[in-house]
Amino acid sequence: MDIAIRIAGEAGQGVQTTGAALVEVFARMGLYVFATRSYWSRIRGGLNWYDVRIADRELFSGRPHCDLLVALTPFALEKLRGQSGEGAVVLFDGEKADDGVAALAFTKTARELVSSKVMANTVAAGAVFGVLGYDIDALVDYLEVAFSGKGEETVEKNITCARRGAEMAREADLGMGAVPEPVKSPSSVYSGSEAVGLSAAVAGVKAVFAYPMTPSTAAFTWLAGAADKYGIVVEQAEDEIAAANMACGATYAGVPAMVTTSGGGFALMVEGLSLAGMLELPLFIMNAQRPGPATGLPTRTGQEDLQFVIRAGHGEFARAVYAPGTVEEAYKITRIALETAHRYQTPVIMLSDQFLADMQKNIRRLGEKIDPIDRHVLKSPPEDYVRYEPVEGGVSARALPGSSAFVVVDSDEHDYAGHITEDLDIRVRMVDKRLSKGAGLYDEALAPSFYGPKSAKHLLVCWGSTYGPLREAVDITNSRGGSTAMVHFSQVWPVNIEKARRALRVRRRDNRSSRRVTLIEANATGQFASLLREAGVLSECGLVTRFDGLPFTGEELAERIR
Amino acid sequence: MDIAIRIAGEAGQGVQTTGAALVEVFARMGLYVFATRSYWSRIRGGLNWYDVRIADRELFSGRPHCDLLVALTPFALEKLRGQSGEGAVVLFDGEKADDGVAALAFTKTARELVSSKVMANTVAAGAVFGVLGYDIDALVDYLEVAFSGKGEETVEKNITCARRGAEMAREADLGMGAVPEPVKSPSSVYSGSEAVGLSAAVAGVKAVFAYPMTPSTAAFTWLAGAADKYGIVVEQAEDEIAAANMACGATYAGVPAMVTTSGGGFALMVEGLSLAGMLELPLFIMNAQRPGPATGLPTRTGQEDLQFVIRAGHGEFARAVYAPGTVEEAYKITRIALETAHRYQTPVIMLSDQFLADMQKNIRRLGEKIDPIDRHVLKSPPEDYVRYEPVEGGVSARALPGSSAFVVVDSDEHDYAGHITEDLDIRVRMVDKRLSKGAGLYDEALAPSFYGPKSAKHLLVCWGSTYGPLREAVDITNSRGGSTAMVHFSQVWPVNIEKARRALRVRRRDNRSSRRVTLIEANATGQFASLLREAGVLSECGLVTRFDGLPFTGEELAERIR
Amino acid sequence: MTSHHPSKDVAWCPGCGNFPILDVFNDAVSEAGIDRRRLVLVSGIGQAAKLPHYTTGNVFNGLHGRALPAAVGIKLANHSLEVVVTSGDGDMYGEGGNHFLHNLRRNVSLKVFVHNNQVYGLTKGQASPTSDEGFVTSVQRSGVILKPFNPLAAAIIEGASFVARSYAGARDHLKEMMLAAFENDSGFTLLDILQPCVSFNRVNTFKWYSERVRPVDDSHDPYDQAAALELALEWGDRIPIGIIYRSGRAAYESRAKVLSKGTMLEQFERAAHA
Amino acid sequence: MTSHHPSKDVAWCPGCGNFPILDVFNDAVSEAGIDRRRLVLVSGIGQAAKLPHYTTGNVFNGLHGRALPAAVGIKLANHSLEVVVTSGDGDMYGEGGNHFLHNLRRNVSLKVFVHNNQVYGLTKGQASPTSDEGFVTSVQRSGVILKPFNPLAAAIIEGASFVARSYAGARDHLKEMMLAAFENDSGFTLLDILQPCVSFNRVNTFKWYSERVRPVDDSHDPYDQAAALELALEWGDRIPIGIIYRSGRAAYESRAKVLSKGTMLEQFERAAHA
Ligand SMILES: Cc1ncc(C[n+]2csc(CCOP(=O)(O)OP(=O)(O)O)c2C)c(N)n1
Ligand SMILES: Cc1ncc(C[n+]2csc(CCOP(=O)(O)OP(=O)(O)O)c2C)c(N)n1
Ligand code: SF4
Ligand code: SF4
Ligand SMILES: [Mg+2]
Ligand SMILES: [Mg+2]
Repeated sequence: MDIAIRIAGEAGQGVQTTGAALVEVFARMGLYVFATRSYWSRIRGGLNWYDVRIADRELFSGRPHCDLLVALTPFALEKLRGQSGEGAVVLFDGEKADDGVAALAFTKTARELVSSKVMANTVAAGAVFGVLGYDIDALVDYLEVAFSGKGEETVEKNITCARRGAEMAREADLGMGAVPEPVKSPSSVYSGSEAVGLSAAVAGVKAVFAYPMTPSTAAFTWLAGAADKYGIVVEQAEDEIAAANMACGATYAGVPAMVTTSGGGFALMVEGLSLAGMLELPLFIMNAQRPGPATGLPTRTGQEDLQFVIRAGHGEFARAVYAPGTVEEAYKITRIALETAHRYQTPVIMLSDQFLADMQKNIRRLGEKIDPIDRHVLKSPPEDYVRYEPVEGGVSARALPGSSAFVVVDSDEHDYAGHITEDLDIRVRMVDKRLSKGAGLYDEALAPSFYGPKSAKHLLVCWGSTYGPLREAVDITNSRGGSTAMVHFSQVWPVNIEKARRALRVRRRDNRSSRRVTLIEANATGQFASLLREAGVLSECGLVTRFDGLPFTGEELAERIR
Repeated sequence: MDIAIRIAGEAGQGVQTTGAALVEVFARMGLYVFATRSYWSRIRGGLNWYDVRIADRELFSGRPHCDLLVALTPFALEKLRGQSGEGAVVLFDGEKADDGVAALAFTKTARELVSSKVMANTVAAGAVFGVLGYDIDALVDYLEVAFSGKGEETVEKNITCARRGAEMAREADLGMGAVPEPVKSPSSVYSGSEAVGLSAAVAGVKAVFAYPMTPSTAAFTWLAGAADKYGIVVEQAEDEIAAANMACGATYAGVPAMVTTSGGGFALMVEGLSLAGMLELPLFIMNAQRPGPATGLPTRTGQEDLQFVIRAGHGEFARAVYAPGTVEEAYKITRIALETAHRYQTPVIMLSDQFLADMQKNIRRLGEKIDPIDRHVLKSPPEDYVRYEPVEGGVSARALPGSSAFVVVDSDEHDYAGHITEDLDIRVRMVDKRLSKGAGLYDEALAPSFYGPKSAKHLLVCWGSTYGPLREAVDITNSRGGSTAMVHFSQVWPVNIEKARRALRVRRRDNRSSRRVTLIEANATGQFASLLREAGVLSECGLVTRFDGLPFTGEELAERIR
Repeated sequence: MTSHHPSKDVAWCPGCGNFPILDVFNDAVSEAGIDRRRLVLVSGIGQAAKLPHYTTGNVFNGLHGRALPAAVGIKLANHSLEVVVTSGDGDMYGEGGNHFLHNLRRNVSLKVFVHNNQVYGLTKGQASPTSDEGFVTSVQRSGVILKPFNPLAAAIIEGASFVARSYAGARDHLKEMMLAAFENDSGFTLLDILQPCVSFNRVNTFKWYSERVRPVDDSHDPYDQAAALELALEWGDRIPIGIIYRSGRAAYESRAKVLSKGTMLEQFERAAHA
Repeated sequence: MTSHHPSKDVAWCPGCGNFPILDVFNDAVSEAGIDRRRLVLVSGIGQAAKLPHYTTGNVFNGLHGRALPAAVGIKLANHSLEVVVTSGDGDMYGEGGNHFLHNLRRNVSLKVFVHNNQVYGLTKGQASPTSDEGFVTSVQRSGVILKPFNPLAAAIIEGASFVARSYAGARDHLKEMMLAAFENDSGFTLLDILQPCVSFNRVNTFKWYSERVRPVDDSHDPYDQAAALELALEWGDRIPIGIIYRSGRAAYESRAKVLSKGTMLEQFERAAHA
């Protein structure tokens, strides 16, 4: 049993406030919540919506059609009514409307009731409760906490509005039939961005450099807010080139550092990435993808930068690329990424996207206590320390400047001590050293995860944020008599051939799977499919893509993978 | 019959002058010449050398060991003596030397003879003639022309020095046995960089933007020198980002434009590349590769940027990537690259490298008459012109600003008219439009070339500047009873599967070749091998790599590919 | 003048300082008699950078921070075009800072209109290079501690041909400045326009600017560099608006030999039809 | 002081102005009593940028143009280190121009020594941002037509803490300036050093500079911005050397709240051992 609610209106109109409030309240009530946001690249006007889906079991995806649409503008009504499900309840903030639409005049009501236009949002939230038939007290409790800082009067006014909203819905006889029963769902709501920020702070990231860019800004902003609590220097760089090089400097000096950006900003960091490869610095970059090329669709989602980030940078060096699939994984992988960067002294990229960055879900509470990663640095380096001692596995002992050793790093080809060299024998040894890290990274590459019946005839393969929608699609198809399972990669580089083949049931003989295999990607060219082919994992597969900027949903995928 | 001469000394000592003079003189004499340069990243000191190889048949590569070493410093002697061939003649600019080395004191001689240190170079050149036993008059003729601008006296002094050098060699009884007989070789000497510059000028490139970076600077400098003659605006940009965006602006306004850079500079152009993809501009970038990562080895060669340039840029868009193999091809492909960029309105990259940029060869005279490419622009666009009309094949009619049409281009996702849009249906159509160019590019992709016996048992595959060394290696191995042939790709993206399979004798059934296949690449990871695997062309092959920064040579390869 | 598919949907917030700038721009273009077909509007990314979509002309809406190099490329390819750059303070002085700096020196005849709202509008309110010290944002939680960038002073020092400031709330003044900018064809023409952002800058509001802007004295000689610098360095209770500086330097186009034989576009076409 | 593997092979041309700078640098570091183990030399790419390899200290030799952001990252991670940036005019003012501009504003305590030879040395003689007008090179065939970049004036305007100029041919003066720079711990400390390039700059030679440099008057008050600007704008027959400007602004490190609890490195280590 689940219900999808869509709050839609203009930017700056309160869609955000209303949606966020509902998410919190539902989670506190014990419902499972999954929310996504859809917005235009503008500050006022346009068409934004907040999808809040609730259920009595865990959710992993949005739904294409909603059961309850709250349209705050005529434009929202016009555009989204057609995308509401069969028999959906449609509320409109106005005084009259077509058949099948309930005109509830939230704004007018709020103005009349408490002389405030803003509190129309609370009326709307109340109406949602009315339609769903949930006890309004849950909302009232929430409003008391949420507005406690604004004074008694504001709290009271909001409560009045909420109750009135619920009444309006009941009066208009808009009650829905079945709604999910509250259960004992986890009560902590996180967005993907919050999970990333929190994980970085807990892992001991002490320096964050970024230039604002949607959809990466949310994680950056979260970290700015946490700077005092966790002790983090958060500096807005003059451009992305600076951000990457500042982070290189900070990691050289010994603190875990992080850079947040999106595709276009990442493009500007590519030279810095290559620098980190040469200097062997644990640079950590989060690229929250959005559709390109160029400026593209700044507020939309996509998985178009996979091949780019894997090859980005001139010259050859080892790297790892991760792509977490869920909010929990965003937390987990952020730490793993930082650890890998430090264990191998090499750059690591984490691919997020607008979908993951903005998705919200209630999950078990994430650790907030600082628990720094191991930087693998020498405590008392010897006097004759050299930075690039060639060792088995390629990872030399790392000392920090300011200690008993001199630490010399150079973007030119260098000798063991880090000094510039033109000796071509040393060159060869240094290339070997740097690239030999690839073997360790390869061995340790995360195995893809498997979901669904082991015996399924059709394997669906995805990476990154597509996890949730695909997982729901697997359940849907199987419930309809299908035989599907999924394989998800939360690390996309290096691809460990053995682990991948095992998960994909690929025969070594001819690189074909014993099952039908379909790749699911939010890009137009099937980049991960190419990668599997290149890695020698899988020679052939089907492909389902989406590249309009919206995330996949379980239902849509279930239709498309029949 | 061929002879390899190596002039070696410090930077700034005249290695360059002497080498260049010898190349010219030998070519005029009717010998086939192939010259390469090896130098450190510094202005004075270090160890530079100029390899001049001469023969009575066409040459394609240098040789690892020389037959005649001219060492201008003790350091050059020490480092390079061991790399001289068995029985090589070794001249040293000094008054005494070990056994087997002829101390000829060029500098002292020049100082005594004409009170000039600089003319030691001419003494050395004369000595080379003496050793080889060629008539000194050829050199004298050349000196008359070369120094005619500097006055009678300078000419005379140089001639005196040349004659004395030759005498010194004869007196020391240093004559070599057999030397190549002059034949009717072509007399025009070009470097790879000159060929690129000339081709661009002839093709009608009217704007060149660059930031200096070895080894791309030679082409940029050549174009600066040709600016007045051909009518080209050549502007040094404040950085590479500017260069790429300036070129985007210039192409938008209607003139073919070009950007020259090397890997690190290319890294900074990546966002601009994505812009050209989105705006559908015929941006043309030459990336003259050098070893990385980061600053790496600025004056050395390598093929490490292949995968990078193919995937560079966030988002997805069509592109072509070329990699000429010889000086002639550098000329030919520069034009093809510009034409492709204009025919498909999409960015095109040409991969060169230090080896190709600096290699010199005498070939038939290249066309110098301006012969502009077709830009495929509308002469009189209709009033209601829109820039991005979706058409079969994806290439919309192109108008220029300042004409009867308004030309609107936007880095955001845009509608047909070029205006920013948030309409996701249009988004999908625009992605399809942009990517559908890929089909045309794929069909037109240059077929790889084949050299050697059709029935050869061992196929050697290479791309870009490795052409020459590999071609010589094929001849050498076959002359030793081997059975080898080579396949060379001068276009590396897109890879046309059918054309590639045909050349590589690959069976569709299992993507294996009916021959043994070995890839030859100047990188450590076998990037082109990965690409062929990804493209689905070839599933398995051997790999021979070199990544010390020096170019392959035919002899070395012949040893390694047995 | 019929409009050529200008975007009907203007993405600015109601009350935004960009609206009067757009209005005045349209007026000024008409009044200056500029042929819209020879007009190229070049912008980067940001709220200000959307302006080209809301008027009529050729449009090159490029990358964030990269309007200037694109504009230079256009002008060098065809210097008969009127090339106007419309940009924000983040776009021009932040991400695009290096291009700003060096194009002052290059002195190509571009009309550069910077909508300076002292904030990053489109990305929701982070500090921009021109944000005042102490300005609090979601990133600069304890307020900006960097000294605000002074674009006018930089332009005066580094060689711009024409340096002026105006204000979105002073329409007549703004038009006068735009007309003067259109008239200046001897190089880099900077017009920094104070532009209230009603959504994210609650400090530098219409009221705040209106109380402070003061037209420069008629007696001011824009060719006097020292006097110009003094004006440019003024910021606070008094903010001078007007033509601050003129260098009298010759434009790049008139000094680059190859451009004396016609535009590069003409030179290409001559060669193609020869 | 034993040297820690400094590159034995110095890649500069005989007679290059970089040699005296290196000598004086070594003297000044000793005289200032700087602990070399706490010294971090940060550079980009270019001839000047090779200096760190020829002396003793920690070295971060990064990308062309990107010395400053790396140095800022280092200083913010561990502000107890003495971070010295050694760079060329192309590196710092050209490719690195945007970082220069904004780090003046950021005012982190870095010692920034720019070897200004008015040319790109390492890439063989193209014009740099500070090349004089008319300077002929293999690329600028008819001579430079861009106005030379004025780093001192930019630094004064945009908020640097300390702005000075010296000359490789005036060793005593240079040492005095370096010592003054080492002493300044209140923000961005710029020392622009005129450095003859004997290989590629045949105009601005030792002779040329020696005839022109003039120490600023003792009466000059570096806190007087207008006077400082006037000096900074002087270039030609007289080139002032000396401490041109001091802003008296507080350094970034002293204003960023989070750094008041110790260096970030200490804060990390405290957390790790808690
Ligand atoms: C390379 C890159 N980095 C970041 C962004 C995100 N971005 C878009 S507009 C903008 C700032 C806009 O500020 P400003 O130029 O002042 O314009 P305003 O919106 O205030 O008019 C940023 C950071 C981007 N599009 N590209
Ligand atoms: C991204 C990038 N672009 C270009 C280069 C090539 N390059 C190296 S040093 C240099 C200029 C050096 O000039 P300057 O900084 O003045 O130093 P100098 O050699 O004169 O001391 C250039 C262009 C590079 N290494 N990286
Ligand atoms: S965010 Fe500010 S600058 Fe942008 S449109 Fe709104 S008011 Fe104008
Ligand atoms: S090229 Fe110039 S700056 Fe570089 S080392 Fe030689 S003289 Fe010095
Ligand atoms: Mg702004
Ligand atoms: Mg220099």
